[in-house]
Amino acid sequence: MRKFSAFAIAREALRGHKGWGVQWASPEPRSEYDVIIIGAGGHGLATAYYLAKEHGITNVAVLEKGWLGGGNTGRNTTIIRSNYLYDESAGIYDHALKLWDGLSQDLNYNVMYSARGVMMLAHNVHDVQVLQRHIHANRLNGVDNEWLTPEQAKDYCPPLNISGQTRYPVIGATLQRRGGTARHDAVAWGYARAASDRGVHIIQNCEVTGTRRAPQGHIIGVDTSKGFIGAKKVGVVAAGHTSVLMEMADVRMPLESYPLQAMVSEPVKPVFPCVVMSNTVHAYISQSDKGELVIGAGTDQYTSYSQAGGLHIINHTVDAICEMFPMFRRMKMLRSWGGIVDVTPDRSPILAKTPVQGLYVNCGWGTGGFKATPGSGHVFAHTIARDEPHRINAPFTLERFRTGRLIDEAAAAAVAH
Amino acid sequence: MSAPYRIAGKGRLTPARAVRFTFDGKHYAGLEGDTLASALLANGVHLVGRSFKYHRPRGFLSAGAEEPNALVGVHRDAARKTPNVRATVQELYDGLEAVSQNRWPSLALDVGAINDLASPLFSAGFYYKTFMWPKAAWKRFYEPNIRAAAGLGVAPDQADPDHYAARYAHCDVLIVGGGVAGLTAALAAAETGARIMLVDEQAEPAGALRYESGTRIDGQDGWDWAQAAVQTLRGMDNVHLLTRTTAFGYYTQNMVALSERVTEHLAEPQQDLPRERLWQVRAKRVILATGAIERHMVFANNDRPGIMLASAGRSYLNHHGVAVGRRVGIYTANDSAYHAAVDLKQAGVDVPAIVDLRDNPQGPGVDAARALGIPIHAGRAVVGVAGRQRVTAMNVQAKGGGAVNPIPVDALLTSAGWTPSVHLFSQSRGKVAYDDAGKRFLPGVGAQDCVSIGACNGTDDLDDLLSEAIKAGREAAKAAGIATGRAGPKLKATSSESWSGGMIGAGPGADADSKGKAFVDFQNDVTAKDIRQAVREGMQSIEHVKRFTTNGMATDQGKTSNLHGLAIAAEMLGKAVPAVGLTTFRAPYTPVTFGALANYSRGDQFDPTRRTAIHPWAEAKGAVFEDVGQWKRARYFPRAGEDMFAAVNRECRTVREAAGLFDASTLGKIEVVGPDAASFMELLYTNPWQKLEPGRCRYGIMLREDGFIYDDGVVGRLAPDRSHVTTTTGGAARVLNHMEDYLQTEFPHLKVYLTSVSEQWAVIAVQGPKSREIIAPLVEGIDLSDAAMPHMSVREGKICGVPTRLFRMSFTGERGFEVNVPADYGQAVWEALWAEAEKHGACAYGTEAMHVLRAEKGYIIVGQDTDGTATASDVGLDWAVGKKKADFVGKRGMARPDLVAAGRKQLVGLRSPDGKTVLEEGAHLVADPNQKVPMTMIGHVTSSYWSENCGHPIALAMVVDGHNRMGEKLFVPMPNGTIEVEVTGTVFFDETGERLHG
Amino acid sequence: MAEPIGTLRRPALSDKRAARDTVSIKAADPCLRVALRAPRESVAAVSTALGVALPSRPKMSGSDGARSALWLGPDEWLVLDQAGNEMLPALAKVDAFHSAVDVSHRNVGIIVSGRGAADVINAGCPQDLSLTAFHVGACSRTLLGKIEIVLWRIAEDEFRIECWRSFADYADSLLRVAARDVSSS
Amino acid sequence: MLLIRCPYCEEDRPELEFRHAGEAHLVRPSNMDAMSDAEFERFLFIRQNPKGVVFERWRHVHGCARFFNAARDTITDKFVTTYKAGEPKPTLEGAEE
Repeated sequence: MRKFSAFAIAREALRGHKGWGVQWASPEPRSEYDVIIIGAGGHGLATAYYLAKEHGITNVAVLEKGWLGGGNTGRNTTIIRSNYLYDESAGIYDHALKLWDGLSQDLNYNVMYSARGVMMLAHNVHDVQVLQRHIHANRLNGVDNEWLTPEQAKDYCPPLNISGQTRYPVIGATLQRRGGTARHDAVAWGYARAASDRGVHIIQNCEVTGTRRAPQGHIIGVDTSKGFIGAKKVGVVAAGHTSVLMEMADVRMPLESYPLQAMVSEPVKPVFPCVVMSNTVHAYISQSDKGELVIGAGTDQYTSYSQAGGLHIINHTVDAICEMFPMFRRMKMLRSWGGIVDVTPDRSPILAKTPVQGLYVNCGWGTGGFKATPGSGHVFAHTIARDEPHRINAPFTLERFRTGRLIDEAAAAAVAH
Repeated sequence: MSAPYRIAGKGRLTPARAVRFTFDGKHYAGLEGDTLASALLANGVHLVGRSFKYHRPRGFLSAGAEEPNALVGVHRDAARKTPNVRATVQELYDGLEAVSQNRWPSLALDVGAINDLASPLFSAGFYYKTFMWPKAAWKRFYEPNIRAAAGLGVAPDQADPDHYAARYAHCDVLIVGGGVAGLTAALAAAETGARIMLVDEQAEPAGALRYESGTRIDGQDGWDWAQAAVQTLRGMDNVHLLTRTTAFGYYTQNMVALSERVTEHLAEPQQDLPRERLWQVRAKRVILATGAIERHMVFANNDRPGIMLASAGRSYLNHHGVAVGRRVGIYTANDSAYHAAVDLKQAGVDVPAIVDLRDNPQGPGVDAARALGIPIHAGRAVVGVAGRQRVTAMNVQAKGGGAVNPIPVDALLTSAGWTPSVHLFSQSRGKVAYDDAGKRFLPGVGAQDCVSIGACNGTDDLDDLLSEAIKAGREAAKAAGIATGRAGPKLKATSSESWSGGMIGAGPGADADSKGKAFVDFQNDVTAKDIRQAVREGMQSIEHVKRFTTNGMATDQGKTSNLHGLAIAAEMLGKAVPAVGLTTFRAPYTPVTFGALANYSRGDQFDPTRRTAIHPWAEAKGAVFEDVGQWKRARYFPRAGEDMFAAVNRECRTVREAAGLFDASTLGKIEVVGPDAASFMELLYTNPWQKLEPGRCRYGIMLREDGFIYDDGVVGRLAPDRSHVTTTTGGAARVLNHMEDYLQTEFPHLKVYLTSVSEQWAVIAVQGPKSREIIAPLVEGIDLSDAAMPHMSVREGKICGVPTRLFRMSFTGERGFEVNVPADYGQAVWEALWAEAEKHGACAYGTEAMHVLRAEKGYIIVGQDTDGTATASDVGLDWAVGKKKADFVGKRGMARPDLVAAGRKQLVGLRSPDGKTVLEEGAHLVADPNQKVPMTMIGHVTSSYWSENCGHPIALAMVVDGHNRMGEKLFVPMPNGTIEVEVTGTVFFDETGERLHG
Repeated sequence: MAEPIGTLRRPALSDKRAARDTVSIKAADPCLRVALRAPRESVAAVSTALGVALPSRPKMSGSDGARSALWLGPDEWLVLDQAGNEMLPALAKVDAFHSAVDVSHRNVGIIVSGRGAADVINAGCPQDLSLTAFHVGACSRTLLGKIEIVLWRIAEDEFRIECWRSFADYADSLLRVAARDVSSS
Repeated sequence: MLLIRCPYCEEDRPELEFRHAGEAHLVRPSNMDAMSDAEFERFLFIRQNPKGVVFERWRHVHGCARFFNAARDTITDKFVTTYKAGEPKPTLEGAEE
């Protein structure tokens, strides 16, 4: 792999950038691999990378039915934070956050992790109670998160309307300074390049159509649009399509797949310095390095694999943005799109072994999986390599839906009373 | 101020109607009907912007919505500044103020243009490869500088004072595009009587007839015919014609979203007019007549100001009467550009050469050009240009190479061919198919009830197009269920225009070995070289190429660039164009203003503000309100000099010493009626209900099927077949939905109906030792004695002469009543009760005192002390669970292993041994305060207050195994010290409960 | 229900009126309302007691004098009496299973009339309000912006909107803002 | 925004009037106490989530307020059919049982 650096760019500039090799190889599949990862999104590619890097398992294929990074990795609003309430969630998201810091150097690929701070707004007494509970828990868990008055919030994010004249005035906010954003495509490409460099095969346009198991029950490989490919272990990291893939192995999942939309505005000069989220009015906004306001919407109400949602969802998101940032009314929506998010009953992910020996699943990240990418790949690689979960993902089992030991962050945010 | 490039007698604008405007502070004159672009061109101004990455000088490429270059800021006043406005679309109005963007200090002298010199370093995706060392510099240095250099216009910095509107509409046939195809289809569909909507993005629909010359329809000049057709359609009751309106999104089941620009063209808009209007149209059938967009030729430095699309040059000439130059070259790969040459020549503009990539061009356009003596350089290419801020010459070379011959020009019109606008068709999830001969994607298999006609369907011949449009109009009406009786309109047309042919990809001189910058995507500065580099780096999917180079991701969304980019990538990959695939067309077609998307939803209309019947009284008394969901609730009633703490303490004290009035109207109320009402309640609540006597009340707990607490409330049994159920304020809607769900789908055999009466009744809680004395004088027909009306009973009677459902119940631990009266009487009854209350020294109290008073008694608030993960047992409400009942919702769920396991969090009380420290709600508890972070947390504070009545702070907390920790010391580590607390029971006041009854 | 202390009544929208050339918006007078539920077997008996035949087809209303029954669902009607004649006593005598609940104060009525009436309502109501789809006499529970309403077409150019009491301010202000747009265009 | 035919209102209505209510034909057992934890998990949480035709519940919450069932293709979001609560699951080609 050619090292990326300013020097390399300067050298290449002299020959018209014709000397860059491919960032990742596109090989034909072997007949068998030690591990097959289904899904070349950020989580899947990261899993492959850490399998190779941390566990020395390089006979790995990542199978992708479309193009790598083309699912939710390339469709999300790239919010990164770890200020979750429960120990289990804070554990995995903060593990990821620590890996984000330094990921560019680790991968030799600038993923543009930008710790510009994530602010979450409180609009009523109940919000304050919920967010304060997070701050206290975060502090004792060693996760940074601080309380801001409306004035402090406005100092940190000048476009914020704290006038008190809005329907739901801002009465406070939390700020996680280590939170921020990253460049989503670069994350997929960086992991792909680094994994490929370590010998991992990334096989695009290769759709998995079935799984095969030995008479004893353990997994022996997958049928694909490029034929049967053998594998000792298979990890499913397919987000919205997880139910469909697991069904092939006769494992029914506690998952439903919903459309989730996002949008960007036309690019403008720097105006929005951080990430702002409001769960009460449903608004999630930041500004990309390119200058676009990046805005996340809510899910549609019905399950779907269409990667499309209703305009009314966009309208509702934009009205909330305009209410908090009334100067943005004259801005324009440039592009909107949809992804498919897989949601578990407790809205927390599943990273676990399955009832089928040799089959592992990493799914259920719902609307917030991007932020976990490095941490998720790291501990999932451990789970596959060792056939047992890492301490950090041990609570994120499939069995919890049977025992009731849920990790329900959303329920903990409760509802207005 | 004469406009030097305006040609007298040419175009359709009226010379008498002059309009003044400024660009970058300089004053100009234009004509009514001009766009900002045509007016600037009339004044000889081509340089209007700077590109995104290299800050290269840019002029106008087009005359329409596909414009990638000419983006400006338009300022009406300090608060009405709009960035990134396409000058080619912005209609001129008197006093318009426009400024150029992305340049410093000025448009002509832009320091950022240094990027252009350093451009070899800024290759596609360069930023992924560098800025990684030293690590800290990304945040502090690299990223801020990248961000400052990026972006185009400047976002407004003041709240937008304009307003926006919206409308839902339905029609039989929606026709998108008012060119010859759309107008014809509309005429054909309209005469059937079907409900028609026709939308066009221009002020005057005409489509290509706007710039064509020589086309005659129905014996009229094309433009005149279009305007007559518009008049005809406007005169029909069943036709709704929307101009200045863009169909920007095609959503599922034929919902098409339109944005109508209402005032952007007006100098002084009338105040009532919205700036823009969002239309959400549900059409039975959709006809797409969206036309085609011309592509530019890809050659070195093809971005210089003065280089434009041929159709744009024609549009400015034939419609606006503006010559884009005095000496205009043509570079083409198809026939249509010849007509531009002919029109210019006939208008007296020098056309020194037509350079045609084809070896042997033929056709009426070619003949006409030849007849006018315009030199045609066939089989040759423009491989470069001279001039920086304006093109000064085009460099012509034979296709195979050889000598480069510069031909001086001051403008250059190019045409690589026409790209059908399949955006909306593709958004509708229709599949496009590649037409290899025409080098274009055309609508293939549709997914919705729509049809494409005209240029967007690849129908180039005018006669074919007319019959296609007539057929589509009639068939759409028929498919929408309208009888189509007569034969339909007959139209005859003549035209010499030709739209077919052309090329995609890089032209000669922009091939893989070339050095110059041949732009594919102007705004994002994507060159042919960048696309090739992306492929070399392994980007095989067109989506990867797009994202790596940002081709097609600028504000024009690749309208002119996508096909070129695709062709170059395909060539590099050695694949056929359709095998590489097309990037997804995403809504919106052109950018849509946030204000229009949000439309009415702002201020009062952002979300309903719900106020109780008693709200005006509380407001008059100076109450401080809080938002609880959509409701405004009085939080406390400060008297002069009181802060919240003092007011709440006084209210709490007064309620226990005398009494207090509390507005509880926001509680949800559901009337459950029918012979099976009690059986239904048995299934929906944990408690037993069958034996509850009419006239008595019971506190009920509702679980979800998973066994966790969902809601709670007091239920009064009014009669054997009628119960009055109360819910939490926030739970009102979802509890009714939950109950309806079970009733309709799981227990439909039960004879019971549910009706929301939340807003039928205003509810006044009168709580405290004097409560009975306060209500007694006003109540008729109810014996209020303890014997006749004990705690937890309900009676119907009258108060102040109006009907009441009077509950004896308490959320304070005091003797208490809740007076329900029909809502319109709420304020009057409250005022009457207030008059009585004052006699007894009682007060009005708000939600904050209510919270303290109930916490003193250990009563939980669902949603505060519980959080969706608590069972009845966790919060000490085992007693309310009917364990002998065969079934109720949540019974099986709460028996799951983890819900009955040891070590669950349980509700306890906490006391601060110092008697002073009020804990913070949400603070977490640990057993060992000396452990290191991350600490093992065993619980958190759910409610915490200063209790004036107890004389010390009180708190409720969920603590692991809390019920077995009574008397234990626990610790609350805070940023500035650890607080020691003692675990207690949850009842802090009147533990025996005698005040309830006394 | 007679008005024992009519002077004590404070309707939610008592003083709100707005008129423009194309549309007028005003609060309806208070009236009596019953939320009526009945299975098919009980409809005849309930209709007899009310003196109005409960319509059995979707979106239909039926009236007799000042009393009207609006179909809301297959076993649900909103019954209005605009003359103040009590309905509950008569319904109480019906043995057949049904539920009649007084919601006179729960709802607020708003009358929108004029040739722009349908357009004003379509600013927030996503239903097709053309005369073919929503004929005179048609009624439906639906939405107006962010709230639920019952919409009833009284005449070609006149609608009655019923919403819950605390939503009346929202409905009224949205209709006025929309009327500003409809009248100006 | 979907357009949904309400089987009670016998008319296509905008999605805004409806609320999605999850997978259809999940029968709440009458003897829940007898269910094993695994059976209860299956009832409460395990969902088909098919890519293709899904049988699902909707409530016309801002219309006639009835719950009803629908078969919808989750790839195109097109409704195959809608039918009243309590009516049997229709047999459709390509739909999972």
